[in-house]
Amino acid sequence: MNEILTLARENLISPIILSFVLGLLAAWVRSDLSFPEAIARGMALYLLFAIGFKGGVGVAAHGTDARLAAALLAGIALSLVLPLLAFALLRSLSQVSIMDAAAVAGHYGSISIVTFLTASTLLTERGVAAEGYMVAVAAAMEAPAILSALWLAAWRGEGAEKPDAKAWREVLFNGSIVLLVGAFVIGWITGKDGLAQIDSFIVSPFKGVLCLFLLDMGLIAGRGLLNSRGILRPGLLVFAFLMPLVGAMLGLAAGLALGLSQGGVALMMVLCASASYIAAPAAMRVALPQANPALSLTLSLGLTFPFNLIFGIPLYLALTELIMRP
Amino acid sequence: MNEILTLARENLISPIILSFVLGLLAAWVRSDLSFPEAIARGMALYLLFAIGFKGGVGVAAHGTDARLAAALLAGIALSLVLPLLAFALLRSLSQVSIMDAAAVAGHYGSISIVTFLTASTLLTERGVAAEGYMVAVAAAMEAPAILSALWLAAWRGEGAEKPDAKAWREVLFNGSIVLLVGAFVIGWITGKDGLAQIDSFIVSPFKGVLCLFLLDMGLIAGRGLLNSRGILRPGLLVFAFLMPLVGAMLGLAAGLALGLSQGGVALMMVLCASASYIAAPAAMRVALPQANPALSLTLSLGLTFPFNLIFGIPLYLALTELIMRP
Amino acid sequence: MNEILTLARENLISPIILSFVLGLLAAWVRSDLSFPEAIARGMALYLLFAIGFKGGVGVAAHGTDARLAAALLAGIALSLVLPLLAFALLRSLSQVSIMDAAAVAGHYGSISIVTFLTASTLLTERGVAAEGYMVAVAAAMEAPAILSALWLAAWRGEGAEKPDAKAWREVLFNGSIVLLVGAFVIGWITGKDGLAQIDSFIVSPFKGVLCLFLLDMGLIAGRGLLNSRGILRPGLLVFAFLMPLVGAMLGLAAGLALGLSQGGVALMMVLCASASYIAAPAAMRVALPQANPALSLTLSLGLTFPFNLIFGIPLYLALTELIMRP
Amino acid sequence: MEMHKAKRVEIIIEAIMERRLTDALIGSGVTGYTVLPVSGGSGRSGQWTREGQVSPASGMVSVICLVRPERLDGLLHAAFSVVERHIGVIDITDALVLRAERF
Amino acid sequence: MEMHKAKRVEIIIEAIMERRLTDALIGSGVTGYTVLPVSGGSGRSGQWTREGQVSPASGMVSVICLVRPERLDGLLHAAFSVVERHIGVIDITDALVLRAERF
Amino acid sequence: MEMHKAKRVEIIIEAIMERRLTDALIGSGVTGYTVLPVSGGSGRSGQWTREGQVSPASGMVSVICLVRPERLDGLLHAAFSVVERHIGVIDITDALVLRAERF
Ligand SMILES: Nc1ncnc2c1ncn2[C@@H]1O[C@H](COP(=O)(O)O)[C@@H](O)[C@H]1O
Ligand SMILES: Nc1ncnc2c1ncn2[C@@H]1O[C@H](COP(=O)(O)O)[C@@H](O)[C@H]1O
Ligand SMILES: Nc1ncnc2c1ncn2[C@@H]1O[C@H](COP(=O)(O)O)[C@@H](O)[C@H]1O
Ligand code: NA
Ligand code: NA
Ligand code: NA
Repeated sequence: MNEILTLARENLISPIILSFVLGLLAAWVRSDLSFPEAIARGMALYLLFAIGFKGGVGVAAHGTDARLAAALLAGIALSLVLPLLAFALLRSLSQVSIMDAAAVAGHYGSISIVTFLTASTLLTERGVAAEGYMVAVAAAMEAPAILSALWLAAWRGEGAEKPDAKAWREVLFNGSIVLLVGAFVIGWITGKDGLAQIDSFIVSPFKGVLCLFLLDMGLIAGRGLLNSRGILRPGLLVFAFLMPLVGAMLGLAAGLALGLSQGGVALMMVLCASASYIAAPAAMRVALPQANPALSLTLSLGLTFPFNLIFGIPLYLALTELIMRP
Repeated sequence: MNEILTLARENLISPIILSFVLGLLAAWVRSDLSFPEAIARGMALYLLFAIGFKGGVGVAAHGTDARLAAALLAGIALSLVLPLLAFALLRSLSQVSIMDAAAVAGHYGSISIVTFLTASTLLTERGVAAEGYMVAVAAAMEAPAILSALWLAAWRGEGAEKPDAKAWREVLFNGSIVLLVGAFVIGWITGKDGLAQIDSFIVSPFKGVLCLFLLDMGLIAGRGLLNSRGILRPGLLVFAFLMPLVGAMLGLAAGLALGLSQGGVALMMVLCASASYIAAPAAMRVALPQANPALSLTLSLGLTFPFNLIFGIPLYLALTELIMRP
Repeated sequence: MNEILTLARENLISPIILSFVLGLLAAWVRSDLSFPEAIARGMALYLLFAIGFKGGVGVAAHGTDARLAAALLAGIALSLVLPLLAFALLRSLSQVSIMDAAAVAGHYGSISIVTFLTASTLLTERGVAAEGYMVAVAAAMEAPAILSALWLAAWRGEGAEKPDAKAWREVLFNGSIVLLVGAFVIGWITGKDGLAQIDSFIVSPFKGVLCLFLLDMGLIAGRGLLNSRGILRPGLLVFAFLMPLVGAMLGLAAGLALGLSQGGVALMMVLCASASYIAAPAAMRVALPQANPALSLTLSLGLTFPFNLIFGIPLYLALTELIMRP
Repeated sequence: MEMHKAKRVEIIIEAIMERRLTDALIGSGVTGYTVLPVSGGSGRSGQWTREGQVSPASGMVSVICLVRPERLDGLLHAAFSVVERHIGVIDITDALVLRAERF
Repeated sequence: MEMHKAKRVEIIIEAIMERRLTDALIGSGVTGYTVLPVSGGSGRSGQWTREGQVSPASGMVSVICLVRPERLDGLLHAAFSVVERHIGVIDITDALVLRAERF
Repeated sequence: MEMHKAKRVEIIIEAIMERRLTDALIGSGVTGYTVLPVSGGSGRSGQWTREGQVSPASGMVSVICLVRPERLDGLLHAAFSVVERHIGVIDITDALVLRAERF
């Protein structure tokens, strides 16, 4: 417990987390501070490329093994299963419609790449290593949850738009998945030599860019929260803080079962605990247009994202520490 | 005098100043060279974050004292008083309307953060240290001048729009103030450790980004000047070059009275000498819509800004050298 | 031959080229991966500034000689002559209209600065030095080809819009020329000291930015190609791959005649082999609006650009190696 | 397809006044509006472009508002109260809309 | 100058549906359209702005389509099939165009 | 509210011709115009988008011009002289404007 508090405090005084908090505060005092959309998207492209590339270099350095495949499969399975849990939990905690619950479920089965890379950064800061291929696991977990969400909506009798070939391509070759996987493969192919060529672009400035990006995310999350105060019932609040914990426990179990390193387990927890607010929302809008997008976004970006960033990550890390470094 | 010329020459051949001159020249030959608005705003966000953060780290490193509070108060007082001087000077030198004079006065009481960070950079280049909290002083001087300008407009009988709560919030929680102060606080909290984490983002590339940013400012200033040639009467020209000198003298007095270091005094001069063209113009547009924005901008961005960059900064620096290093 | 293959293979596994290939693939699977226009333009501005500056520093370091002037003149002459060759070749290989052939010719006489800076980067990676002033030669070769294209259109009886003063200024003070030359001059003036101040901005992250930029170019080239499949006749394909070789041979001859270093000769080949898709297209649109822009762009960006990047550069480099390092 | 009469109001106003305008529109009972970015323009107060600009002080936005004809007057009063002392233009065209329930 | 009657159709639709809409428009025989970026707006589903956003999920675009009057119905059916289940508005105004050969 | 008849002219033209067009408009006595960015489109010369582009060669802008009816002809002649040889479309709608003194 003490450990957890120490970690949480250390986490809180990292420039990365403080930048996020600054964004929240700026939104709260209704400052007009804002990032141009192009800059926000540009930073996201940079971060995806960098984290993918570094993951690939990691795999090139330490070789790969059967665990990679197992971890990918586990990720896909978790991404498929988590929405069912989320759906059940949400329906039991609140009165939201089936359509809305299905859409929210899709968000929570998918992953938040920003939470993932914040966690990776904080791990590195603490000198905790993780498998490079966790990036590939992250990519693999983006899409399957969308399937489950559609299935949930269809199963419960509400006519979700049946995804056509175009919709499938959109989900599978989604920009962030392609960039993450592509950079991962490039990193894998070019290995340490490739990294040496571009590390002063993708390694050194990474944390700084992450600060600015999280500042922007803080602004977005804070403003979203302010605008959507009205829809927040207690049941929803409970869901937004409980679901990541449920996800994290599943991730912990999976990580331990897979025999991942401490860092790998922590990242698996983060992936399961986090909810998408980039790829999944778009897929949900296309397929479940009747669902209220403000609900999913408020829960995933407004509540679960800050929760994970500020409390979740140190908590998950402390748990792996307790369990795996006895 | 010799000293001043040497400094001015050295200043002129810095890549930073030459980039600004390149922007002016490109505008002058009517090149279509231009930066996307999103990139310009993105660079500004980066520069504000970096300078704020470094200022905070400076305070964390050297501790703080009563001087910080005194310097802040002095800054606020100067920002309140400078518009009165500017108003009187402008009205005596030219025929501009009261409304226009009040708006211009607001610009000159407020500060140009770009001039400030160019000066900081040139100081560092010369190995002249300055108090980290000068960044906070800069932030504190952004808004008070706006008050004075409104008071001037009201006092002289012209109905300036009375600022409502919304207007106040806009001015006080203005994006650039929030970012500057926020980054300052983060730098203060995280100190040297925080800096170590992100210095390859906010320290190493800083000067290069400043080059590109000043190139853009050169384009904007040059084009503004070309478009507004028509409104430039001799009295206005005199004002644009005299007012920064007047401000600098006040800043010198204040800096010496406060017992700041040589760098601190030079920065105080720069703050008083410079005129806003980011925050103040917006506030003036909202509150004094009848004032001609081209006039304020041509004076502050087209004339005073280049003047300070090319002649002012080396001059102020040389003066502090003469006075403080006998 | 073996040498060439080795070089080509090494080239192919550079992160830079792989990023470009990733872009092509992403376009091919119709991923929605895309860069905001502002970010693409921002990266281009950065790359132009950096390559220009470094070129100037190179000249400052090694001094200059009569060869600089000779190389500039040779570049201008080549840029004037290449369109005539391109025009003749294209008309003999395909049925395109005179107007279209003239426009394409303008593209191939002008240069692709991205190909140039990729080649420079790959040269540096291999430790092959080149004259810093090749950047100035690149800038000098941008515009003359446009003249030839207009002359071709007029000569063959089709009324090209006669360029007025405005059109001339647009071509000569074109943003990318002004930035390249301006940064070159700044680099020359400030020399090694200037570079030391900003090298962690313009040197270290350069290759990484180039990766992202080429990823974007891959997306654009790939999508352009997919959209324009319809217009690609065999004769056009032959032209797109033959013309760069013809240009490269002329460049080789010129480079050897000028007595350039191995790197310089290789860059001269690259300049002649590459076709513009930034500056020339705009000039051609203004002056030859009847020409089909999709044709020029598909050839230059969709075919010749990838050809040069993937096969051309290693080939040209290997040739200089064979000839100049016996 | 069933179509309904509506007015299309286009308000080109200084970007710094956007929030005040949209608040006034909502206050006047408007159910929706759309904001388009503006990249440049020219008028009595001169020519401008947003290229390379960092200050929010210059620049305009275009706010498009589709309303039932009977709501036009309220909307115009609300809009005019904000635009009045500021630069900007307002134009109204007759339009038809689908999905009348939205207006 | 000779002018020809036409309809100006403005479709404000979720950005993620842009491709589907334009495909449908082309399918309906439309010869051209123009897409304008939208920076923010408000409607029954709330207020939004693109500032600082990275997700393509939120945000709209405005698609402008000039057509000969006789083509209007086909266009509207095509557009409506896409917009139907999604948020968005469609308005039609009478316009004149130069260069009728283009429509 | 007093309203005045006006024409709303929308000129969608290649971005590289923007300057020439606005110079021609001003030359024809127009008192103001507004330029909207365009993010993509489609026409006889194919489909395009500005995403990821660096070259100014592709891409259009939309220039909106509100004029008194009696000025329309001059404006159209000026605009047409620029657009004539280039791709682009021009449409005109009847509009009402507030603040007639501005046009
Ligand atoms: N006649 C007009 N047509 C279209 N836009 C206009 C017109 N007049 C003014 N504007 C726009 O409104 C802004 C301010 O106009 P003004 O108050 O006349 O300077 C201009 O910069 C244009 O963006
Ligand atoms: N009356 C309206 N006039 C203009 N745009 C509207 C209107 N109603 C809705 N919109 C636009 O359509 C989007 C979705 O509307 P809604 O479906 O009502 O939430 C809004 O965010 C606006 O951009
Ligand atoms: N019917 C139309 N409606 C709206 N915009 C059009 C139309 N036709 C052409 N455009 C625009 O004008 C550009 C050039 O058209 P075109 O000359 O037909 O290739 C297109 O890319 C569109 O942006
Ligand atoms: Na998850
Ligand atoms: Na000042
Ligand atoms: Na060439």
